Amino acid sequence: MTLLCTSVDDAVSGIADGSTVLVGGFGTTGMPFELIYALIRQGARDLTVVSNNAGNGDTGLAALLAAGRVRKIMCSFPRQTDSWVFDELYRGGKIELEVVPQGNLAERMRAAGAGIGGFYTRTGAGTLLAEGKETREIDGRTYVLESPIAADVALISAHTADTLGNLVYRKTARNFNPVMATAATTTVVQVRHVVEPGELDPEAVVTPGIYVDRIVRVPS
Amino acid sequence: MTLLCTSVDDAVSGIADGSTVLVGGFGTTGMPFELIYALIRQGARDLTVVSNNAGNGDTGLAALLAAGRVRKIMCSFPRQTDSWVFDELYRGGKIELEVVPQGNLAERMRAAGAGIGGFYTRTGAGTLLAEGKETREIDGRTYVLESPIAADVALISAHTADTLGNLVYRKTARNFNPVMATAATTTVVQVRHVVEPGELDPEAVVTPGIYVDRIVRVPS
Amino acid sequence: MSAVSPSVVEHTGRGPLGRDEMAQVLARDIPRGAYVNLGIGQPTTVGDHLSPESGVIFHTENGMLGMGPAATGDAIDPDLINAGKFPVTELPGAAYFHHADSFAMMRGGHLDLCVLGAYQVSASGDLANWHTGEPDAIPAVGGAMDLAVGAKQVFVLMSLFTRKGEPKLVSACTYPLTALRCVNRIYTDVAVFEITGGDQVLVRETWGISFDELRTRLDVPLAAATP
Amino acid sequence: MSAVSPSVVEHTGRGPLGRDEMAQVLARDIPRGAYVNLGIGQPTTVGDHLSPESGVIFHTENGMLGMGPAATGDAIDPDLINAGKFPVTELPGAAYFHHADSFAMMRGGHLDLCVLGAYQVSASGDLANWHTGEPDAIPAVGGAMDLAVGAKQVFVLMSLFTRKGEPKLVSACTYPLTALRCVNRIYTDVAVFEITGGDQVLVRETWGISFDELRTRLDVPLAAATP
Repeated sequence: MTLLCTSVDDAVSGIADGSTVLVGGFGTTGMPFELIYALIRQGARDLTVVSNNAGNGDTGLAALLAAGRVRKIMCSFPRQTDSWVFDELYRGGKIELEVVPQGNLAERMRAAGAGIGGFYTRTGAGTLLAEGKETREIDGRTYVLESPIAADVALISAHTADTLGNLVYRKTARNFNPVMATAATTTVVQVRHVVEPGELDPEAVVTPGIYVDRIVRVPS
Repeated sequence: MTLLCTSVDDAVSGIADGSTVLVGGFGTTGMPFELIYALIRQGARDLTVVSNNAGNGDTGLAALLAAGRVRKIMCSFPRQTDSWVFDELYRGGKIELEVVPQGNLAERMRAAGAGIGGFYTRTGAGTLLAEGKETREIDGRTYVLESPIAADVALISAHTADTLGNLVYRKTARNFNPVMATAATTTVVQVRHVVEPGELDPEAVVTPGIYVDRIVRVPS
Repeated sequence: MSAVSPSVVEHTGRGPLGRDEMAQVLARDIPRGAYVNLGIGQPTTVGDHLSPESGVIFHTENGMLGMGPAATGDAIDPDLINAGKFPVTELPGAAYFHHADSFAMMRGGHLDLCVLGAYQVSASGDLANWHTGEPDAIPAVGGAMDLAVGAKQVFVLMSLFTRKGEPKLVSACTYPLTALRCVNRIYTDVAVFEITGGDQVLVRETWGISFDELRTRLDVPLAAATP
Repeated sequence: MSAVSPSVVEHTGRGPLGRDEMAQVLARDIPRGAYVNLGIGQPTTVGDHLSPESGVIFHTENGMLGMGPAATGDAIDPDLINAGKFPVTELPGAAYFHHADSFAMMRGGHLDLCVLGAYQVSASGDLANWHTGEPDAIPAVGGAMDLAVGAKQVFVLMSLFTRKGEPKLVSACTYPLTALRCVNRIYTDVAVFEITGGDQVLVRETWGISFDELRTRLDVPLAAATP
């Protein structure tokens, strides 16, 4: 059952210290800013965060890093022109980094959501990022065994939800949000609009409500 | 590049004897009947067919089986009240059957389309359908290694295509069609309507045109 | 700790439940708002005993959440069927998806509950429901193995005895298995069982048979459930 | 067999190509109607040299096919960006999808071509473009490894020599690898190369340098390509 929350603070309640938290978005597009600020207020620490980037500027995920709440980050592209918060923490040895090829990041979360125990991919074979990982020759090519990334919580953003939790997104703000919704025990979504069941086109729903635990509307 | 064909016979041209052919549909819903009849006229034989069922009544896939063109069928649910064509061929030793759990059928085709060399699933562990397959304990549970199902051709149906090959489906006629579109070297689609690029909602496209090689409109 | 003692509710004054009553008893135990998949055949009838007010949302593995009741008359749409290939309807808030997404949902542990028929269930929860094992049988598994391993809870709906009087709740299945240790509860015409993973199968309720008589007819260690 | 002999087109009368000219030379070789992913940085500029009439359809790994040119002014939409996180536009016939679907498309071999920058490429087509290997560098791979193994063809766009004059087409990469044996062609400021998987790298065209001089400056066996 999907719960419609009246505040972002309600929406992030109960997130425990030490949780693994998926944070949607690609750069700042599709990032659930208001949920991240609520998580900062909520106070959970020692978090492992999975997100494509390691924060931009001083906002959103960067603010969570700056608040000292993140022990480890798993991402594909930490280094950016505006990733100074992460850069300083990393160079100071204050945050652990696991660089994951972007496709593996997405597929490993999909695996967690889909009950796949592990999968073989060519991505990374023969590179530093496959060091120590099991490999297998399949049809003459080398594949690397990758494991699911399951999380305690996903914080994502969408464009519109119905009250059953069905979600649609807008343009490239979709990005990691739908796959993250499938991979977490508790999925929390900030949306710009909430409508009644029947108002979304059933053919166009991207995330069915079964994946959504809490919704909160934020001003757009 | 997607080719708009003027006849179903053009659409199935060049399918070679011995091909592996994915056939969309769940029962008769979403089944590409006209493409199957064109394939019968085209004459390719010794086919391996992958489809959820093994034909219903005397139409569609059942007609292809009755024409003696299919050497082997991979499906999840061959036995139905109206599967008499298959039943007789099978009992007469005239067709090979590989029963695949429905989720493995879908996931193995997805793997082929997604570049996954193999994956571990709990489905089938400890059963006849996993006999002889590699298994692995992951977090205390037994998983079975399953391999991709890649095909030469997919024959599928959709509701509407634009001329770039973007597809939308209708209700549960969607079923296996989108995943089959990703798993074949050549994907052939019969549609009820063809529209210009820009007429489909980009947020609601289910199969992007990159997966579609040939489109043909059939009367609805 | 609860002070409630284990006990079996025995409805001995009446005969075994009819097929419709069995479905009704099971439906009563489906939590409000649950996401549920009903297997083909008798399990499908459980839906007839759940009102819209239950908030239960039905999944059908051929690609839909928010499936409504069977379609009749003009509402029949050949593009809208359930897993048993019968015409159904769409409720407000429905969503369609393709087969790979549908089975990812099932296998990823997102469905709260599935209801399946069975040839046999073992005391440890092994399920046999896809293949008689007879040499001339044509095997057909459909989505049963995926549901059995994937749903958070698996409820079986079946008669407790075959027409020949052989029990279908057994110490070990003799039919080919669907999945190991997956069944949580068994709803039958004469009793409701809980499988706990321990040595004993728990009995919650009986109809037309006493708990003691049930014990004599099954080769499985039974105990009373805590209500 | 074709009767055309191997030969190198030498544009010795002029200097090396500028960055824009390099992109133009590469763009000329993209087949009509191809599905193409342009890597971030210089590869993105290749799009400026392809007209809508080319039928080329651009993929961006953050979830879109049918990406149009950069957005400016009122057309800028924060929800519509490319892989380099710059605002872009949508063309008629576009489609959006999520990251797992986008990378399934890339890794499953559906893109006809990707264009990537590089630190080094080896004679056998090994690519190094994600990590300098310096101890204080923060590694960031993005989608480079997925594109390199997944696209049907990989074109590299880079200057042939570093600022210090060291060749970037090498017998074996010294930088950390992105993927093994994945590059098909290299478009540089002074020459275009084809990697065939054989012992020799083929040269198609040179600018401001002769084929003979190129041979002396690279520690890689070169041969003339068949035009």
